[in-house]
Parts: sequence; structure tokens; C-alpha cells
Amino acid sequence: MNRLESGGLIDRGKPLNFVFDGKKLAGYEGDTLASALVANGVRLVGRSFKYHRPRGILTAGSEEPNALVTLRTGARSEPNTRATSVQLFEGLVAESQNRWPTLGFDLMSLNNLLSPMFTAGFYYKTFMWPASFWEKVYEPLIRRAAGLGKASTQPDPDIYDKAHAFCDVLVVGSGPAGLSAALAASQAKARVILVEDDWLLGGRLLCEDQDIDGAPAVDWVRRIEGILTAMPNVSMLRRATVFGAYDGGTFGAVERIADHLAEPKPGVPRQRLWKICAKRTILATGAIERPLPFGGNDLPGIMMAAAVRAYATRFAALPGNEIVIYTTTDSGWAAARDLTGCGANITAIIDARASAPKGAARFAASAGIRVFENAVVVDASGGRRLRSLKLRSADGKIFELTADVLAISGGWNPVMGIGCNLGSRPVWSDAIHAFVLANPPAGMTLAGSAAGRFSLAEALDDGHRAGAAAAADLGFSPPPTKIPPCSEDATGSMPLWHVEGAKQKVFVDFQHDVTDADIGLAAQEGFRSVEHLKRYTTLGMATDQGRLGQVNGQALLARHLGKTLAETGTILSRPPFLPVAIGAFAGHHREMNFRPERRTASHDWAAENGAVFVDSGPWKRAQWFAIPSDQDWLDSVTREATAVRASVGVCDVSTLGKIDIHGPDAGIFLDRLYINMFSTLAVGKARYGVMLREDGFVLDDGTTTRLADDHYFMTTTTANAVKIMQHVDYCRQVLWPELNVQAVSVTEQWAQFAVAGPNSRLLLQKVFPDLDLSNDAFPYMSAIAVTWMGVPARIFRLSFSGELAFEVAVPARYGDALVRILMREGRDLGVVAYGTEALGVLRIEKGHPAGNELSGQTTATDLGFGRMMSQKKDYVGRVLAVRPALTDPMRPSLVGLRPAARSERLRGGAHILPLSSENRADNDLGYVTSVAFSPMMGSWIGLGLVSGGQGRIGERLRAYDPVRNGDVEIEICSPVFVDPEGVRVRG
Amino acid sequence: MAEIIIPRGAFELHLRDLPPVSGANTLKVDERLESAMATVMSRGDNAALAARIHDAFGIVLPSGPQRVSNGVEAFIGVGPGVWLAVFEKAGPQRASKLAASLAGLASVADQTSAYAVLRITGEAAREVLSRGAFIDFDPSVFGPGSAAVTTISHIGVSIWRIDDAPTFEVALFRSYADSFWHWLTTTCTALGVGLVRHGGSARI
Amino acid sequence: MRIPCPYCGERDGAEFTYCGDASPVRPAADAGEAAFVDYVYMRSNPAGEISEHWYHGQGCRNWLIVKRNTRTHVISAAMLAKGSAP
Amino acid sequence: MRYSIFALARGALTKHRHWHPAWRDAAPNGPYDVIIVGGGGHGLATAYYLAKIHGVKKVAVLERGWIGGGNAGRNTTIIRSNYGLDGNTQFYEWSMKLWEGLEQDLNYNAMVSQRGVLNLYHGDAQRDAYARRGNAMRLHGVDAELVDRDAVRSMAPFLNFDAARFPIQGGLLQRRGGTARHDAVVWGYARAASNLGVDIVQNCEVTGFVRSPEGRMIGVETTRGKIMGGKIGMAVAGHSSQVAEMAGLRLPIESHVLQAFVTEALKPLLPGVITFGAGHFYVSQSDKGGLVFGGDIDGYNSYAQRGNLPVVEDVCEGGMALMPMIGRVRMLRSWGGIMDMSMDGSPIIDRSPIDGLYLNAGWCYGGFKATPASGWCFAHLLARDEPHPVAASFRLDRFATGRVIDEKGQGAQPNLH
Ligand SMILES: Cc1cc2nc3c(=O)[nH]c(=O)nc-3n(C[C@H](O)[C@H](O)[C@H](O)COP(=O)(O)OP(=O)(O)OC[C@H]3O[C@@H](n4cnc5c(N)ncnc54)[C@H](O)[C@@H]3O)c2cc1C
Ligand SMILES: NC(=O)c1ccc[n+]([C@@H]2O[C@H](COP(=O)([O-])OP(=O)(O)OC[C@H]3O[C@@H](n4cnc5c(N)ncnc54)[C@H](O)[C@@H]3O)[C@@H](O)[C@H]2O)c1
Ligand SMILES: Cc1cc2nc3c(=O)[nH]c(=O)nc-3n(C[C@H](O)[C@H](O)[C@H](O)COP(=O)(O)O)c2cc1C
Ligand SMILES: [Zn+2]
Repeated sequence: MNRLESGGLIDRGKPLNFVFDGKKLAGYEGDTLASALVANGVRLVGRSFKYHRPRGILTAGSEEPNALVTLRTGARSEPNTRATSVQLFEGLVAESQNRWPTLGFDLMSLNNLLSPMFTAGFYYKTFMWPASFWEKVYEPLIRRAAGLGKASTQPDPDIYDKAHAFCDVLVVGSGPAGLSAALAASQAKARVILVEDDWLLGGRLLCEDQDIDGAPAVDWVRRIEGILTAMPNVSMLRRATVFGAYDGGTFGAVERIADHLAEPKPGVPRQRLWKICAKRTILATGAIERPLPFGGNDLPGIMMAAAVRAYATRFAALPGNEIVIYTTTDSGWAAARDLTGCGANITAIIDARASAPKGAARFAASAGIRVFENAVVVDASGGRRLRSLKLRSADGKIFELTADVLAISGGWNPVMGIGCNLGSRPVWSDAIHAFVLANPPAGMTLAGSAAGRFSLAEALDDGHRAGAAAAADLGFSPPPTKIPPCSEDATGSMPLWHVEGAKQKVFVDFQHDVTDADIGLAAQEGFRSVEHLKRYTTLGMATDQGRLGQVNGQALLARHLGKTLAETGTILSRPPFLPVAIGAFAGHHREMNFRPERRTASHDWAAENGAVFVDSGPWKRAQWFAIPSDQDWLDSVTREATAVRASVGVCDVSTLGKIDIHGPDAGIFLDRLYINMFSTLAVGKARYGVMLREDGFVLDDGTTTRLADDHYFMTTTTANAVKIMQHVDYCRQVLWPELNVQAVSVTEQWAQFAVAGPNSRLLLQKVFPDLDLSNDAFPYMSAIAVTWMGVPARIFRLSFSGELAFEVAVPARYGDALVRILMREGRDLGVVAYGTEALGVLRIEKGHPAGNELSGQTTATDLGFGRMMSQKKDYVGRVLAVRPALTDPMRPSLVGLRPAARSERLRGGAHILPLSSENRADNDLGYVTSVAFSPMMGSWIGLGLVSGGQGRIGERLRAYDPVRNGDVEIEICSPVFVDPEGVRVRG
Repeated sequence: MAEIIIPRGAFELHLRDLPPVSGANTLKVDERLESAMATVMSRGDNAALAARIHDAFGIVLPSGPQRVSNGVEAFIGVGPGVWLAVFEKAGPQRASKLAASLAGLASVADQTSAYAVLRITGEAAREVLSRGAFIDFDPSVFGPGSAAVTTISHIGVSIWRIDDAPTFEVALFRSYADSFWHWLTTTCTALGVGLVRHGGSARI
Repeated sequence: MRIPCPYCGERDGAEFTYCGDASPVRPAADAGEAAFVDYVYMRSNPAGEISEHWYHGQGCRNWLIVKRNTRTHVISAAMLAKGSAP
Repeated sequence: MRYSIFALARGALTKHRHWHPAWRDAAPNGPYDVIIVGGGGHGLATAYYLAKIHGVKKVAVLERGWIGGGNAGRNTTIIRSNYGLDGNTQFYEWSMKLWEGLEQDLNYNAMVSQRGVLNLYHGDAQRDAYARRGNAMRLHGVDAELVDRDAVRSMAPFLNFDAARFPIQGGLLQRRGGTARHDAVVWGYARAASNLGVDIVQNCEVTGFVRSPEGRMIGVETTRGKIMGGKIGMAVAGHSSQVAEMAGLRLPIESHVLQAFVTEALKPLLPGVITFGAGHFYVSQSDKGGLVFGGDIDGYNSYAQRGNLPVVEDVCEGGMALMPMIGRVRMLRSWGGIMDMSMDGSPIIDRSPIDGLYLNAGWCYGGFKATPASGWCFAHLLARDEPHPVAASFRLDRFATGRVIDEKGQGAQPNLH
């Protein structure tokens, strides 16, 4: 065990058991999985992406590239989870990944032997022969070797939800900079949201032995936390990551509500997606330490100095017994100081700089640590763990040291990814040897080490100033506050990108196994932009998105090109800042709740009566009503359609779009919307209308009724209801604002039922006994508003079926009552309920175009409405509808189709070809748009769009349907199969 | 055919099935079935329309997204020159009466059945609603009398705040009621908030 | 994206439907085919400031003219389309 | 130098010192016979075929940044020829044929992977629309299968069949469809073109045109000076309107942002490309193991190469509805591209109204698959001044005549394509 006796922010009173790769281990409350592994002396935790090299824990933060595990099991298993970010819980189970058969003995590490061939971009140069081998042999092998963890193939059992928040000042990160920013802004009375990735506030203060206000920094953190908690204008999200900045001050954040539990409590989400709207933002996201280049720098046991410091200080776990520190920064020395304070055995400190910082010699001497100044580590060796390292002093002397831990510190990269999301580019700063965000987006400030101001005093000061300034900017008055005094930490550093003479591979991107040689090769092969470098070598494309090693790689590129980093630049961070579960973005919009469902007023009644529902856009509509004697769906549909033609049927047509159009200019307005006239329509009359898009193709159709001089009631197709409402608003607000027209959707106000069939009048008369519905009093295309049992109702004499038919509308609250009454009163007439399928049969028998014909590719003339196009007025689409290609007589136009052998079946989507022709595109005459089995015709019938259309009536052609193996000889006929004279409808 | 036809609430079955919940953290909900609603669209002369409405109801027609009520009738701004009129305890013919009284000044469309209106009261109401709507419900921004047309869980809603309890009403097209209910109940569960039926109907 | 609807206040972009450049004006009825072809199909598609139509379909149902920069997405103004010139 | 396993093996022994730049980083050296503006896949392919098929000697590709930094470098890599309308079908099939021999032709492994493209349908009308499309493909000699629910289940058992808002009923399958490694396509064409003498000039932005007194295009102004050329071909995708504007032209094009996403790397999970017909979601798995997915365009004009959160949510909602197993899979990165959305959703390969200037534009979010055929046909047009037969419908005047090729029937509203 490497656990220290005392200290740290763990609760020794709460031991937790967990399993890693089948081994039972224990840690404490307050541990991460990584710190618990460190405490248990576990070194080897994973295998690298390409070479399957043994890897250990490298960091103590979310930038971890190596220690990726599959957390949990079964449906809850989560591949690629960073052990450094997992809060330990009782019963945690984790498995290492990307190894076979075991982590210790990984056969795929053979790749490592072949690595001289597996250079950057090797696959572009080979695997081309024979061509067919790619999918069958090479690619499966490459894929299996690549990839990391395995995803579960079972549905994610957990739930996710979404939330919104607004604030004046959003503070991201709760280190010293973030805390003082939040404090300053909130004391000015601004509404503040503070978001912290960790479960504890404090940032680096949790991992460093620092003083603020004369007491340990953690005490200060607790105090500020207390103050902020008590403020009503502050909200805090812990275990939450701001993952992206979007336009207009919108930020995305994900809160991990239950990831630190074995499983979420029932009903409680695992994670929650926050959309935060902020007027000002302060990024206090800290900085990440850079690794150093030397051979074998990926051996387990080599760790970032800040991480070793964090494990010792915050988690009371020492990763080794013989620690060497290799640094080019002052913070490497600070780590040494803290480690010594924890009782760690540091045997040597190697500083690549010409001289160690002030006071270093004294500290080292008192702690008995050997110091090498102006020396570099050249190679590290060991097998699956670090055993020794070779260093070279300035005068070329080689030393060998034994060590089980090498803590490295190569400088600091400010964390500013979120600031780049909107396109701001980082620029190189020679002052701090790092990229900084000089031009953050409007409304955003960086503070503390995120801004490249690395000392604690700077962080406190910077945060305070940023918080106060943001509040002041919004008109709040920040009260004067004093910034607490704190311990001093030096922040000197020297960049070191390359070491000469390494015998082993020098890693730059640890997860993707990108080495300094790969960078060199890429540059040699002409991949000289940092973007090309990234894509050719995959530098920075791993799950850590290059947080750790990308700048090192870019520096090597610059070196190869003889340029500076300022010239070569860096790449843009994109959201998400840290990888985010797809489930969190989806929230509860999944499975049945993917999209809301719309139900008509008769839904429950329909369900009680055997309805099988079909999706019609968001609506659920009864497709048919199955009764026990029906053998199959076709039986039901045929029964329903037959009954309508024979007696009477009732169908819910409420889903049609309904728009109330009012105003003195309503008639003129409709004239401009439709190809035909509506201003001339008499009150109490309905008319069928067709609308075009401005490009001359058909947009929609439907009947519109004039209910009063200045009031029309428009219906649209179900599919286009929303689009047409938008179109109507466009036309009246943008195109013709001078017209006095008001419009509003009343789709939901009215439950509307078609009552169709020769007995429809009889039935309706029973329900509306006081009305005269005779042909004379209420002829075809009439409409009337009445009161029915105290509620407003409307009756229309409309017919989609070609039968004597009506549509009855009542307020939707009474729709359920109406359909029940209609069905009850119609019982002795043999009334049936019919669904959308029978509706389709009836309309195809009558040749009425619907959705399949209104494809957006057809003209009014194609559909047989050419003569409706008024010559007397302007309307949307008029001009472009007469372009040559839209009026070409050889355009496919609407016809009826029947199978030549009446027993054969037609299918929608079949193409239409001459009888004895080759199956070639140049013989294509059109296609079948809609089909139905027609009880009236005793066969399948169809509608189609056929070149030459009406001119081909009587011709024999064939319907070509290879995707369903059906070639059917067909006869072209009139699209009106039933009652072409239109006698029934007027009966 | 002398019979009484029964109006159906869009949330009727859900409300009936509400489990009895006690405890501190509850939200009271109920569907408003006894009110009539209409869309009122100005024909251009907003001032004359406002005067007419003031004469008839003593209500100062709001020019923005607000709700102004006289205790029985309320007008809620939902767009420039467009209001939702809500009449407590009004019959199914109320909208046509309103149309007649505003003739020439406004076009009126009966929407009594179009909207299902849920009244939501309780400490947790703000938090529950802000889970779904991307609207700032902070009391300093969305106080009593505020109104907004927006979406919750892909469903169009109009929300207005009535009092300090706080009480909100959420109006949505009735066909979406089941999906909305699903959102409401899962959100309450996630927050540990129990739903109880309002009981009685406040006249506000 | 946040769009400042003149009626509803600032709202999330998801409540709006984008409907393209607001500058083209529907030609007069007798302007001829070429004018309509230009109106329907041709676009300036500027990289920079653009006046464009957005429909607040999930809000006040108004058509807006929004001035926005297509390079930065920064919105400088929004007004009701009715009665405004693009 | 030819690429092969032997060359690699040799490299292993010699520390890979023998590799040369994949393409020459040329400096402008006019006058050229043909100048191609835009170093994306289309521009580079055009240059390659100009040199290879038509023997045009002096060709330059001018790229304002680094080659492949536009849409060629940010697409979801799907290749397919499952188009339904005449004009499109034969063109995309020609492209597919070129993909099938591309790697041997270029001596570059672009990882063309014909793992199948499956478009799911969820209702009868959608099924019939797919049947219409599939039958049209078969009439053009293209492979297409309409598969039922059980067949889909056997191919992709992890899809949500049982508790779906829009249940899967079947799909249109093109087995020859699949993916290709997008960057490799750019580099492969660049290398092959460069080997044939094409000058690939990076960091060279075209800022204007040079015209002869008669008004003919005879050169371009660039950030690296004036470069003269006999003919100028534009292949700048999302920047088509910008470059056309320099020539005083307006195009039937709007530039929109489309986002794409990749997850952390996973062991093999998905067999091929799957598109979700009722949601806005499509997905495949890269050879590196990331699920590469996308959905709808954001829906507003943009040159910013990034999008907004609502579409991210929309796409992931679609993903979860289709495959609820990906809930715990993490999105690693998202990005956007600038797409040249034409008014009917189909491309333009045509002469411009100005002598000497040629257009290749309007690829919307589907031009990656077109790369080989687009280059082939554009080269043909540039070299011979007549359209290649398989691209003959992609005319600029089709908007005026009404001969639009509108696969989706959405009309002139680019946000609806
Ligand atoms: C997210 C996304 C997903 C996609 N998915 C697919 C898919 O799965 N399948 C598919 O088939 N298609 C897809 N596409 C579309 C496809 O990527 C494009 O249609 C295609 O890449 C465009 O052709 P290109 O490669 O030549 O364009 P680009 O790569 O964009 O090339 C144009 C080049 O022109 C340069 N340029 C611009 N202006 C100038 C100037 N003034 N001077 C010099 N150079 C200039 C640009 O820098 C750029 O490099 C997708 C697109 C995106 C954005
Ligand atoms: N001596 C040195 O060279 C040196 C260098 C770097 C840092 N430091 C020390 O580090 C501290 C810097 O303070 P600071 O406040 O700038 O940073 P910090 O590192 O203390 O805090 C940053 C916090 O931001 C959080 N965070 C980062 N990205 C986030 C996101 N997207 N969403 C939510 N939370 C996120 C992190 O979890 C962390 O808690 C000081 O104590 C300083 O002494 C010293
Ligand atoms: C097919 C494909 C796969 C990608 N896979 C990864 C990946 O595994 N890791 C990664 O970081 N980025 C990946 N990217 C995204 C790129 O890093 C980059 O974001 C994208 O090419 C757009 O460039 P930009 O972000 O520089 O604008 C991928 C992109 C594409 C097109
Ligand atoms: Zn609005």
C-alpha cells in the first residue's frame, strides 16, 4: 500500500471496495479511481492505441490520456472512462481496455515490434492489393487493433434530462481565480453561476500546500464556499463541465448527477444537460502541465509532477518509493517541496535549466536530495514499469539513476479551449512560453492560470478583478474588497521540446502513440501545416484532444521547419471541452419520447374500437379498425371502404390543418395564395383550392370555406399544416402587409369527422334533427355554422370519397362525444369507422391527388389542375409555373393504372416502362405514386405520373419493380375509377 | 335527442390517476376546464380596440407579452396586435359573443377547445418550468403578469404567471397533452417533486 | 444563438425558422419571368452583414428581419418584418 | 516513388529517410493553361484528370489555406450512388465506379470501404419513395435492394425495433456504398496530380480576376500576386458566391453550416452506414473506431465553420432514438463546414456566363462522394469546352428554364434540402 498515514482530503472512516480487472481492492471516500489505484500500488492500467504499449497513470485530471478504463458492466458499461475523473464509490467495477487477452500479456503488443513500419500514415501507403482485400482482411484487422473500449450493445438503462439557466456572470472553474471571481461578482449583486468539474471546489488549491490569509488554502476555499452558498444570487454546479460556448452567450454544461453512485436512484437522471445563458463569462479553467521529451517517456511510473503532487497532497497516496523529479519549471520544485512535506522519498531533482531557482539548493540539501542542473533525461528504461533513467549533463556526462517514479514538469499550457469555440485563435506568448487567448470573444474574460498568470497571488487578484469588472460592466457596483495575502510561488519555466540521442521512442501524443519521429516524418513528407500534421499523424485527435502533448508536437514541427511556434500556430479547440455522453444531449427525447405525439379527440374511442394507429407526421391516426372477423389488414380496409360506398362511414379528419382567415381583405389575400379565385366565393360555400410555391410547383391543396364576408376557413393537408401556416404568415406580414388580414391556426379547436356514404345524410339528420340537409337546402360544397346541444358546430358538404358526404366539426372537447353519438346513431345503418387506409382507397378510386402526388416535384398541370390556374390575377407561383420545363407536354402527368391481369398486385414506387423494352433509364416513362386494392373494381388500382399522361389511356405498359421482384403489365386508364360523372357526390 | 354532451379534459385521465402525495416538496396541478379562450387579432386600430376592451372589461390591453386580468377576464399578449382572451367560468358561446362585441376592431377565433391549460402552483414551479422552457423565470424577470410563448420539450406552450405563490398557467395545444404530461411527470420525479391535484379552482 | 425578438424579447434560436436573405423583393406581377427567376433563385450570399428573415414560429409567430454577420453570427438588430424595409 | 509494403519495409530499415513530400509545395509559376481555384477534393481531382486524361500540361491549383481544409476535410465520408432522379443517378454512379478503382489509379490507399449504406424507412409512403428511388437506380444499372425489417434486424440487431416512436419497417440498401478516408482522398489526388506536374499552391487566396479587354477571364489576382491562365475553373464549394462575386456573378447558392461529430474510439460496433429516415441522424464508424455522425444543417447562412447547440441536441436525440445503446458513448469533437447549398439541391458543373470562367459548385452536403466524378467531368468541360455526358444536366440555366433536379421536392429553399 502506498497510502499515507495522515493528511489528504479522503475520509479514512469510509473505506470503499472496488474491483479492477477482477482484482478486489479498497480505497476511501474522497478518492478517484486513479488515486485508489495509486494507493494500491497498481502501475499498469492500460495499453496504448497503436503499439499497445504498457501504460500507467500519467495525470490526476481530466487530461489523462492513458488510464482509460471501461467502467461498470453490462448495459451500464462505459468505455474510455478516465480513471482520474471517476469519483470512487462502493462496488465500483472497472476493466482495462485495448488489450488481449490480458493487460499484462497483450498479444497485440506485437504491433510494437512492427512499429518501424507503422509510422505516421503507413496505411495510406499500403493495403491496396488486391483491391477486394481491404474490406475483407485489412480493414477488419486495423479496426480491431484500433478502437479503445467496447461499447455496450444494450440500451442505456439510465435517464438524462435537460435544464436551462440564466445569469449575469458565468464563472467556469473554482480554483483561486474562479472563487474570487464568483465572490467579487456576487458581492456586487450580479446573478452568478459557478460551474466546477470536480466534486470539490478549490481547483489546484486542493492539491498544493499553499497558504491564504495565513491559513491553509483549503480553509479559505471552505470559507468562500460558505459565503457563496449563502448568497441567493449565486448558483453552483459541482461535478459539472462547461463543454462549449455557442452564439449569443449560450453555454452548454453537463452535470454528472449520479456518476459517483453505483447506479442512479430510480427516476433520477444520471446526467443533466444545462443550457446556460450568460451576459458575461469568466474562464478560470486553470492550466495543464506539459510532459517532457525523452526516450521511453511513456513507461508506467513516469507521471506529471503536478499529478504526483496531487496524489500525495489531496489523496494521501504516494505512487512510488524512489521518486526522481525532472523539471524545467519552478513548479517542479514546488512539487518536490510538497512531496517532501508528505514524507515522500525524493532521490534526485533534475532541472534542465542552467540553474535551479533561488533557494532550491538549500531545500535540496536539507532534504538530502541530489540535484542535477543543466541536465536532461535521455532515456528511461524498465519493462512494464520504470526502473531507471539515463541523464546527460551539459558537459555530456551520462548518469544513471534508479527510480520507480519520475515526476516530470515541462511548463504549463493555459486551458482556454472554451474561449476558442467561437473562432478566437490562441497566439504564442514568448513571455510564458505558451499559447494564450489574446482575443477572447466579446463578453468573455480569462483569469488566473487560464490567462497565463500562473501564481496563486495572480490567480486571486485576476479572478477578483475579472469578477468585479464583469459586474461593473453590467451596471452593478462592486464593493471594495481586499484580496487576501497568500504564499508565494515562483512560476519560472523553460520550454524543452526535444532531446538528442534518445535510444527509445519519444512520445508526444501518448494515447495515439505519436512520436517525435512521426512528427519529423510528416514534416519531411510535406505535411507542414499544423492542421495537416494533426490529420496525418493523429496528433491531438485522441480522447484527450491533445491537451497534454499537442503543443510539444507543434513545437517539433516548428523546429523541423525552422519556424517559430508563433508562425506555425496551433489548432482550434472545438466543443465538447471534455467528451460528453450522447445520452446527455438527447435528454429524455429517446425511444417513445423521441418526439411528442399528437392525439386527436377520438383517440381513446378509436383505441377502444380496435384501431391500429399510424404516424402521420407527429399525429397518431387510426389506420384501420380491426374487428375479430377480419383476417388481415386488407380485410379490414376493404370492409371499411365497401361499407362507405354501400352505406355510411365515419372518419376522423381532425388532423387536417385548419386556419381561420379574417379581415376585410381576406378574399383578395386568398386569391393571391391559391391558383383559383376565392374572393368570388359566396358565403356558406366551400371551394377546392391549389397553392403553388413561388417556383411554380404545387405546394398544397385543400378546401376553403367562406363563413362570413370577412371570414374564411382554410384547410390544408395534414403533412403541410405547419408549413402553410408559416406561408400564410409570410404572405400577410412580408409580401402584402398592406392587406388587412388576420390569420390563426384553429386546427386544435375543431374535431372534425367525415361522414361519408349514401346513408350519410340519414345519419347526420339523426344527430342534427333540426337541420335541413336536403340537396336543395344544402347542396354539394355548402357549409353552415350551427349550435349543437349548446356548443358551436360546423357542417360542410364535402367529399373526398366521391360519395354523398359531410364533414362535421365540433370543439375538440366534444369530439369524443360526437364520434360516440355518430356511431351509436348509425348502428342500424351499418355505420363503420374507417381509417386512413380506407380513406386512401376511396380517394384513389376517385383519382384525388394526395401526399404521394403532392411530392413537391409536380405542377398543377401534372395533376390535372391546369385549368384552375386563373388568368385574371396574380398569385404565388404564377409566373414561374409557365416556364418551358414546367409546361413540357411530355412531363409525366396523372393517370390511373390497373394490372392487365386483374389478380395481380400493384406497388407504389414501381417505374413505368413500355411493354417490351429494355430495363434502361432512357425507357423510363414515370412511376406509380399510389396504389390500393379497390373493392369497387375488384382489383388493385393505382395512380401514376406517366409521360404523355392522358394521351396514353388504354395503352398497355409495365410496372417495373425490381427491388420487390415484381414486373406487372398494366393498363393506363382515367384516374377516376368510380363514378366518373360525379353523380354520387351530388346525391 | 335530449342528452347532455360531456366535454373532455385533455389531462383528465392523468389527473384522475395522480397518486396521493404528501410531503413538503409538492406541486399542485389542475386542468382549467371551466374557462373559455379566444385569439383576438387587431384589425389595425389598436387604440380603438384597447378602448373598447377597457370599456367592456376594465382591462388595459397590454402591448407586450403580459397578462392583464380583472379577476374574471384576462387578456394575454401573445404577439403584436394579438391576444389570448381567457374568460373564467364561461360557456362555449363566449368567444362568439366577444367577436360580436369587438366587431370591426378585432377578428376573434374561438380557441376554447384548442388549448389545454394546466395551472401549476408551488415552490418548485419555477424550477420545474425552467427545466423545460428556455425562459428566465427569475422573479425579477418573470413576475406576476408576465407571459411568454415558447416551447417545452418540443411542444409549443404559452406560459403566464398569475401570483406570488407562485402560480403559473401553461397552455398547450390539446393534442400534445399526453406527451406534455410525460415531460412534466419525469421532470418532477427527477427533481424529487411530488405532483398533487390542485382541487377547487381559484378565481384570479 | 439568441435572437432578440422585438416582441418576445431575447430567445433561443431554436424557436425560430430561418427563411433566408430578406433583401430580394417579390417583383411586380408584370415584371416578367427573368425578374422572378432572379427573385426565387439568385442570392448574394454575403460573407458578412446580411438582413435576413426569421420566423418566430414557436413564439409570437412574427416574421422578423434580423441583421446578422454570417462570419461571426453576431446579431446587430432585429425588427418585425411587417412595416420594415430590409 | 511508388507506395507499397516493400517501400515501407525499406523505410523501416532506413529510418524512413527516403520519403519525399507527398506533393510539391509549389510556388506560383504562370501562365497556366488552366487555373483551378480551390484545393479541396474537387479542385485537386480536376487537376489530376486534366493532366492525366486530357494531357493538359500546365495546371495550377490555388488554395487559400492548406489543401483539404474546407469541406473535403470535414465531411462524414459517406460515398453512395443511391440517387433517384435522372441527371443525378448516372453521375453519382460514375463517381462510384471511379471510387472502385481509385486507389490503384492514384497509388494511394484512401480506404474506400464498401460496407453498405442503409437508409431506414418508417412508413408505407417512405417505403414507396425508396422503392421509386431503388427502381430508378436499377434502371441505371446501380445496385439497390429494398430490405424489410427482419433483414435490417439481422444486419443491425442493436437498432431500436421495439420501443420506437417511429418504428423501423425496413430500408433501402446500397451494398456498394460506404465510406472513404476523406483526408486521404485529398492527399492522394494531390500527390498523383503533383507527380503529373500540377502545381499545388497553398496559402494563395484568389482575391480577384484579371480580364482581357474583351472581357474574357485571363488570370487571377491572389495574395501571392497575379497569376495568368488560359481558363479558370472555380471549385471553392462553400465560398462559391464569394469568388463568383469577384467576377460580378450571382449564383443560385447559399452557404450554410452543417455540423458533424465524432465519438471516442470504440472497438468495431457498426457494420456500415446507417441513416435514420424519421430523425435527423446518420452514422458510420471510422477505422480509428470513432462513430462519425451528423444530421440536419443548422439552417442559417454561415461562413463560420461552426454551429449551435440546438442541432447538436437534435442530432443526438435522433441517435438515441435509433440506437439507445449509444447513450454512454461520448461525443469527442464537433465541427462545421460551409456548404454550397444550391436551390434545387443538385450541383452545377458548367461554363459561366463569362468567357474563360467555369463553375463547379452547389454540392450541398453531398459532394464528397462526387469528388472523383466531379473532377473527371469538370476536367472534361475545361479541356473540351463541352459538358461530359454524365454531368450534362448540371447546367446553370436550369433554374431559369425550370429543369431543376430536386430530389427532395423542397423547392428553392436551401434550408429545407
Ligand atoms: C459536416 C459535413 C459532412 C458532410 N458529409 C458528406 C458525406 O457524408 N458525403 C458526401 O458526399 N458529402 C458530404 N459533405 C459534403 C462534401 O464535403 C462537400 O460537398 C465537398 O467536399 C465539396 O467539394 P470540395 O472537396 O472541393 O470542397 P472544399 O474542400 O471545401 O474545397 C474548396 C476549397 O476552396 C478553397 N477556397 C475558397 N475560397 C478560395 C479563394 N478565394 N482562393 C483560393 N482557394 C479558395 C477553400 O479553402 C477550400 O479548401 C459534407 C460536408 C460537411 C460540411
Ligand atoms: N507555479 C506554477 O507555475 C503554477 C502553474 C499553474 C498553476 N499553478 C497554481 O494553480 C492555481 C491556478 O488557479 P486557477 O484558479 O487559475 O486554476 P485551477 O487549476 O486552480 O482551477 C481550475 C478549475 O477549473 C475547473 N475547470 C476547468 N475546466 C472546466 C470546465 N470546462 N468546466 C468546469 N470546470 C472546469 C477545474 O476542475 C479546476 O478546478 C494556483 O493555485 C497556482 O498557484 C501554479
Ligand atoms: C471522418 C472524420 C473523423 C474524425 N475523427 C476525429 C477523431 O477521431 N478525433 C478528433 O479529434 N477529431 C476527429 N475529426 C475532426 C477533426 O479533428 C476536425 O475537427 C475536423 O476535421 C474539422 O476541422 P476543424 O475542427 O479544424 O475546423 C474527424 C473528422 C472527420 C471528418
Ligand atoms: Zn417573438
